[in-house]
Amino acid sequence: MTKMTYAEAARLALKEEMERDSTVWALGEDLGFEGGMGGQYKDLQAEFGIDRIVDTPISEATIMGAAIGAALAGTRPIAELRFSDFAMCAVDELVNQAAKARYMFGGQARVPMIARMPIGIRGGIAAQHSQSPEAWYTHVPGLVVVTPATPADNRGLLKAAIRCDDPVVYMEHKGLWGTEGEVEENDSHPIPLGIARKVVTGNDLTIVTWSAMVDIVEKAALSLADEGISVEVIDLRTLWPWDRDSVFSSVKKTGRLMVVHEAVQVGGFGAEITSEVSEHLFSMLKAPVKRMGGARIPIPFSIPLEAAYMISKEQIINKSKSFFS
Amino acid sequence: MTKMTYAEAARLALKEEMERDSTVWALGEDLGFEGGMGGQYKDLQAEFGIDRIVDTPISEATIMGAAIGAALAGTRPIAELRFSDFAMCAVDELVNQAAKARYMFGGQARVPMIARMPIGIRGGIAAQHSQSPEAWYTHVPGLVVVTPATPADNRGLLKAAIRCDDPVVYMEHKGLWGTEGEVEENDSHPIPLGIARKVVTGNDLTIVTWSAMVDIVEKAALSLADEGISVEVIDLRTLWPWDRDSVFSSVKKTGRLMVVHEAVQVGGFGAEITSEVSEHLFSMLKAPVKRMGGARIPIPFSIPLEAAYMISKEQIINKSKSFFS
Amino acid sequence: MAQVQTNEPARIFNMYKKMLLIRAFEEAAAENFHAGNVRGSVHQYIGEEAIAVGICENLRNDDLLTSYHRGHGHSIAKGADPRAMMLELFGRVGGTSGGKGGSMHIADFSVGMLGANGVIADGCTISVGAAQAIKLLKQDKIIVNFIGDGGINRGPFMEALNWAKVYELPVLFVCENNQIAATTTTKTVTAGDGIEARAKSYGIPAITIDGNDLLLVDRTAARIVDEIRAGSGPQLIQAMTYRLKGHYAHDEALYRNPSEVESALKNEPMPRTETWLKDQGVSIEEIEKAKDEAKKLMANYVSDAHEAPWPDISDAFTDVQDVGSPAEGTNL
Amino acid sequence: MAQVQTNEPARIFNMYKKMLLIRAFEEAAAENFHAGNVRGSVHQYIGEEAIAVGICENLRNDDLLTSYHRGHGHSIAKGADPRAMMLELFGRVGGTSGGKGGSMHIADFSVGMLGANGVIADGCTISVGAAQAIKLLKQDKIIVNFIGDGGINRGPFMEALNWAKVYELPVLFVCENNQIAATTTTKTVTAGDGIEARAKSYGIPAITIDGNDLLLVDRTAARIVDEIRAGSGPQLIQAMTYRLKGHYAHDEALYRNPSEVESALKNEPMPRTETWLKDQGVSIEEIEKAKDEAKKLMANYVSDAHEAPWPDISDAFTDVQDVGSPAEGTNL
Ligand SMILES: Cc1ncc(C[n+]2csc(CCOP(=O)(O)OP(=O)(O)O)c2C)c(N)n1
Ligand SMILES: Cc1ncc(C[n+]2csc(CCOP(=O)(O)OP(=O)(O)O)c2C)c(N)n1
Ligand SMILES: [Mg+2]
Ligand SMILES: [Mg+2]
Repeated sequence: MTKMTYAEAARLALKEEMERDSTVWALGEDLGFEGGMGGQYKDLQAEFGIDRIVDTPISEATIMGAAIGAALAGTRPIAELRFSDFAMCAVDELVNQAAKARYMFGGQARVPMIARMPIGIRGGIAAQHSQSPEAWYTHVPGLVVVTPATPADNRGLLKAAIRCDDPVVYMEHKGLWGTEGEVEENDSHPIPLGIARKVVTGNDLTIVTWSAMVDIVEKAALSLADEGISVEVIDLRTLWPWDRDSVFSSVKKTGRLMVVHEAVQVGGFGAEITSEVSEHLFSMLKAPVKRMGGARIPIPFSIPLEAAYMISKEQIINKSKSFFS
Repeated sequence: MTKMTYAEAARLALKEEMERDSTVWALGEDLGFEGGMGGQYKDLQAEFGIDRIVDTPISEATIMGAAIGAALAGTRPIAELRFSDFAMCAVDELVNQAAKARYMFGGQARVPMIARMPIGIRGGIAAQHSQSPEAWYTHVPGLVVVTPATPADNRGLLKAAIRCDDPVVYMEHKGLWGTEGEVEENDSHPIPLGIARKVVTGNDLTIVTWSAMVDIVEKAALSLADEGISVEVIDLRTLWPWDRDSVFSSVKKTGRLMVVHEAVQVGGFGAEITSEVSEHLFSMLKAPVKRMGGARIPIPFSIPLEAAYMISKEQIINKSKSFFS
Repeated sequence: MAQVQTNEPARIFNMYKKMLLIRAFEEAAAENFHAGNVRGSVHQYIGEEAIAVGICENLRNDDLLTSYHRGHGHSIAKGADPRAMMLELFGRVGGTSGGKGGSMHIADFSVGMLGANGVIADGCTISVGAAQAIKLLKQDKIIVNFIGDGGINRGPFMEALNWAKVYELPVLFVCENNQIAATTTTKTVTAGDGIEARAKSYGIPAITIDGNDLLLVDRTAARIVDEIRAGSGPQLIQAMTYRLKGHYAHDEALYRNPSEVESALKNEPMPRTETWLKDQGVSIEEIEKAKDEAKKLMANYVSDAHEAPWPDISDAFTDVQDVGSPAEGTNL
Repeated sequence: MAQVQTNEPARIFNMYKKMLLIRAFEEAAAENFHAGNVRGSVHQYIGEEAIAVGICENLRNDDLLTSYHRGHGHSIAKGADPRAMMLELFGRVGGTSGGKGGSMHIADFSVGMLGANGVIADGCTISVGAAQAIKLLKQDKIIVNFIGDGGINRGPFMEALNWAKVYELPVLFVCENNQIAATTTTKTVTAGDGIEARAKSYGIPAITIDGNDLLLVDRTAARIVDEIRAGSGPQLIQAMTYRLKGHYAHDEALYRNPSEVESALKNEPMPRTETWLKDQGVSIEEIEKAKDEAKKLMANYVSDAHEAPWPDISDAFTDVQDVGSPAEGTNL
């Protein structure tokens, strides 16, 4: 085990996969010198050359479109979009081309690519740099959606995403780049897509969450344990496919479900989970399902306003307690 | 009352609003001669001139972006995108600019525009021309989302959308252009945004739906009535804001809820409604909430495959009956 | 006219036969659209055949090609099987994409035809990426991207021009300028001197030619494809042509002056190629026989298509993605 | 240098004072960024001040302007109140947008400044639409769109060029070519002869000038703004300049050769303008006094910003939209 940051773990995964498979490459703005927003490409250009870590013009539609073409033509590109907000400049390419090529060409084509687009709030970068649109991509047939929460997961899931033969929307969280965690350096296995991680085991309430909220929910669960409420915390890790079995078996045990995500609550992916659980585990529910997501407002700039959008440990604790009062 | 088609009703609404307010105008491809995909702009260019019904280059990003600029500068543009699929070429402009300008400029700006983007399947136009991504826009703070189901609604809601001071994603259904209905020609009032329409009154089951599914659900409800199941059908009309009061009071009465939509079920807006009802009306539910939406596949071309995606009256009847068995 | 090589008439005659095949395909497609056998949209390539055939004559099977909504001609010219294409238009088993794509998504990866496209200009960005893969894999293939004159105003195309030149990619852009985009005369919505000037502003060599002159297209492509394969970087050909039919099969094109169409008919590539062949000694009988054969072949394909089975409903749920259950939420 | 009018030195001196204000603002912004008082990103306009000031000198209050991420200079030059801007950067009540937008979304609609923008080139399409509104409303305003040299490779900008010319709109595009985009030397990712050639390929008159020469920018803008207001249609100015600081305040720009920065310092607009003013008889004392004043003013604004109240949490839920409850799902 080694300690490394979320960004370093991603960098390690990419490096390993690039060494393993010469068709793996990445393209995006400022990957060379800058090494990516979080350093997740740091020094890789020096190692693999400018044809495999490609600095591009500011042309998001083409970053995405070129990745699709390159995938169709036999390589495994990683399209780096820097912010999921900017990836919206290339939504057409992602949704109308990458997601559909395999299907609409009747299986002739495969699109083994990654659309890498960090999500989330990172302190004052405001409305156009802080969004978490993961729910959109769960709604698009053909796309896999991954939202790693820890350094170890960012290594293992990125490796799985690179090896996946279908397009993967890979959403790191900007606020996590610098967080540290244990990573098993010698185990270079990918983490299978679609398998959740049980963060905390508990009996009274299941909280399903992902990305940067995992850590906050975990802390809330530990506090709640002190107060005698035993919370099971599930980090979904991938939103499509989502680990229905793990969630369902946890809710069967606890009888209570809350989903917590940073994204706007209305139309968020939390609704899919609470909706499915409500439909299929109705008779086992001891209390109504609950969601905690962001208000339906653009992310504001000013500190207190941004804080008003975010979900705190205390709010999670309070809402969790409300299940039992 | 006059009979007119869904497209004619929309055309009438636009004509009336353009006569009433000289700052209302429309821009898009082929609006002049073609008069829009469904004839919804027919002959309006002859009447209002090429500066108010503007034929544009094939530049979706600029159709949307220009509408935003024109709205900021004191006019009320309607950006016609032809297909919600193509509107994805302009998602950045819609989401990062139109939806956020008012907020991120602290109320200095208003963006009174319409992003008009028909949805849905219309027989063999396949993966890139048949999508129904309305759920996406409900998830975006700042946007209003409208999905008219009838000619009368397409008149009244379009008028409301044109008069709305915030950006409206206006999603007609391509399959409805030619459907006829009664329209009160002399009543030129807009239909307020956010108010659902009760299509059928019933006591046993509430079905919430919108757009082209309304008609099919209505027919299913009539058949079910013959079999002694009394279904209340609610056409949501606008998805944001959605008429929570109407839905909640109906479910309080019936104790049962199903949401039906053509869009892909996973991550669809149905989840928001069933999720909210499950959370807030838990103790009043006589049965678990259910959803019916599309499979998570791109829309296939071939007749039997496309049919396999679509929701039929019979399927609605069967699933409705399953509430009572 | 360039110096005629010994085998030239035979070669051109073969190309002409491909043009006949395309025309027969398009006529059959439209006919079956009107008869209700083919659904969706059918964009006919009638009048533009010399471009696809002249370009693709100079490509290898492993060279790549991307197209736009008007993609039947490019597919046939690149070597796709028109029978499988007809089955695709009918939505049947045996279609190039098993009936899942239809006309607007026609593709045959076995001959490097990476797909028509329902979204204008999206093939352009895909092409530059495919070209990057070609370079990365150290292949000596090239890719041809066809685009309409209306499509040149979409941003992604312009980004792709810049991109192709920045990385000196082996891409040949072919702009088929039929002077119209749906119902809009493109010069009314296209500023400046058009695509040739635009390409040059990115440092991309560009040339405008008569796209209805098969021999000229062939000759131009021969030179440019060679140059690109030899590492010239991207180039662009603007091929002037005319869309003889409506935008799609259900468009009667009433917005056009009939006299314009009439004069275009005089300039269309089929008779022009015929005249050349006759001048080279190909007999009228041979030509008529070729025409008949194309039509008969197509009639056979159409009847095959009628008889081919419909896909099984379960096919709707395959080829989506390896992980996750696409049937979640299905109404089956 | 053009013939100097009687009041010319006074006018230029006023412009110079605006440049000083911008520089002082940017220095204060960066300082307070490093001190933790300003969050997010701060893109300094240092070294490029002559462009914004020279262009905006020739605009009316009701003319419009759109900017990009490096938007402080454009805002101040257009007449926005730097005090309110500083409050905005601090996220306080009284900020231009009440603290909701911050640096990247700085805007002052009261002076026609329609916003900086966090998404590159999105201001371009917004500008052409605003120009269409101007025409529809039969106003005699114009709009200026500023864009960076990196931004010219985004499709929407190129679409906007075409669009502006098709409708002959009153837009002045100003490309501020500081030769770099974040850490990337733009000539390495920009094919061809750059923006001037591209604009011309759309039939848009374009000119390249030294953007650090205040008088030249002013003179060029005076002519072109007049022409556009008189109906010339869109035009483009490429103003060559140099970004003296990092991409944003937290970038030390270690990817640059120090000697390049050193030589750029010799060419930067402040001393050049000073030299001219001195040549015209403006005293060193007057110049030093102006510098001091700008700094003092800014120090006052900063202390005002420190003292200004934070917005109330309830402000997070206003200005969203008229219908629907934004607080649905709130955690308040
Ligand atoms: C992004 C996008 N916008 C609009 C359309 C609708 N559309 C289909 S074909 C067409 C005209 C295309 O003209 P051109 O590129 O000249 O090709 P042609 O049809 O003349 O061959 C339009 C506007 C589309 N398919 N994709
Ligand atoms: C669409 C989009 N892509 C990427 C970015 C990230 N980004 C911000 S500034 C910048 C460089 C811009 O360079 P240039 O246009 O030359 O302006 P400058 O910073 O030099 O003033 C980049 C890539 C962005 N803001 N928007
Ligand atoms: Mg055309
Ligand atoms: Mg720059």
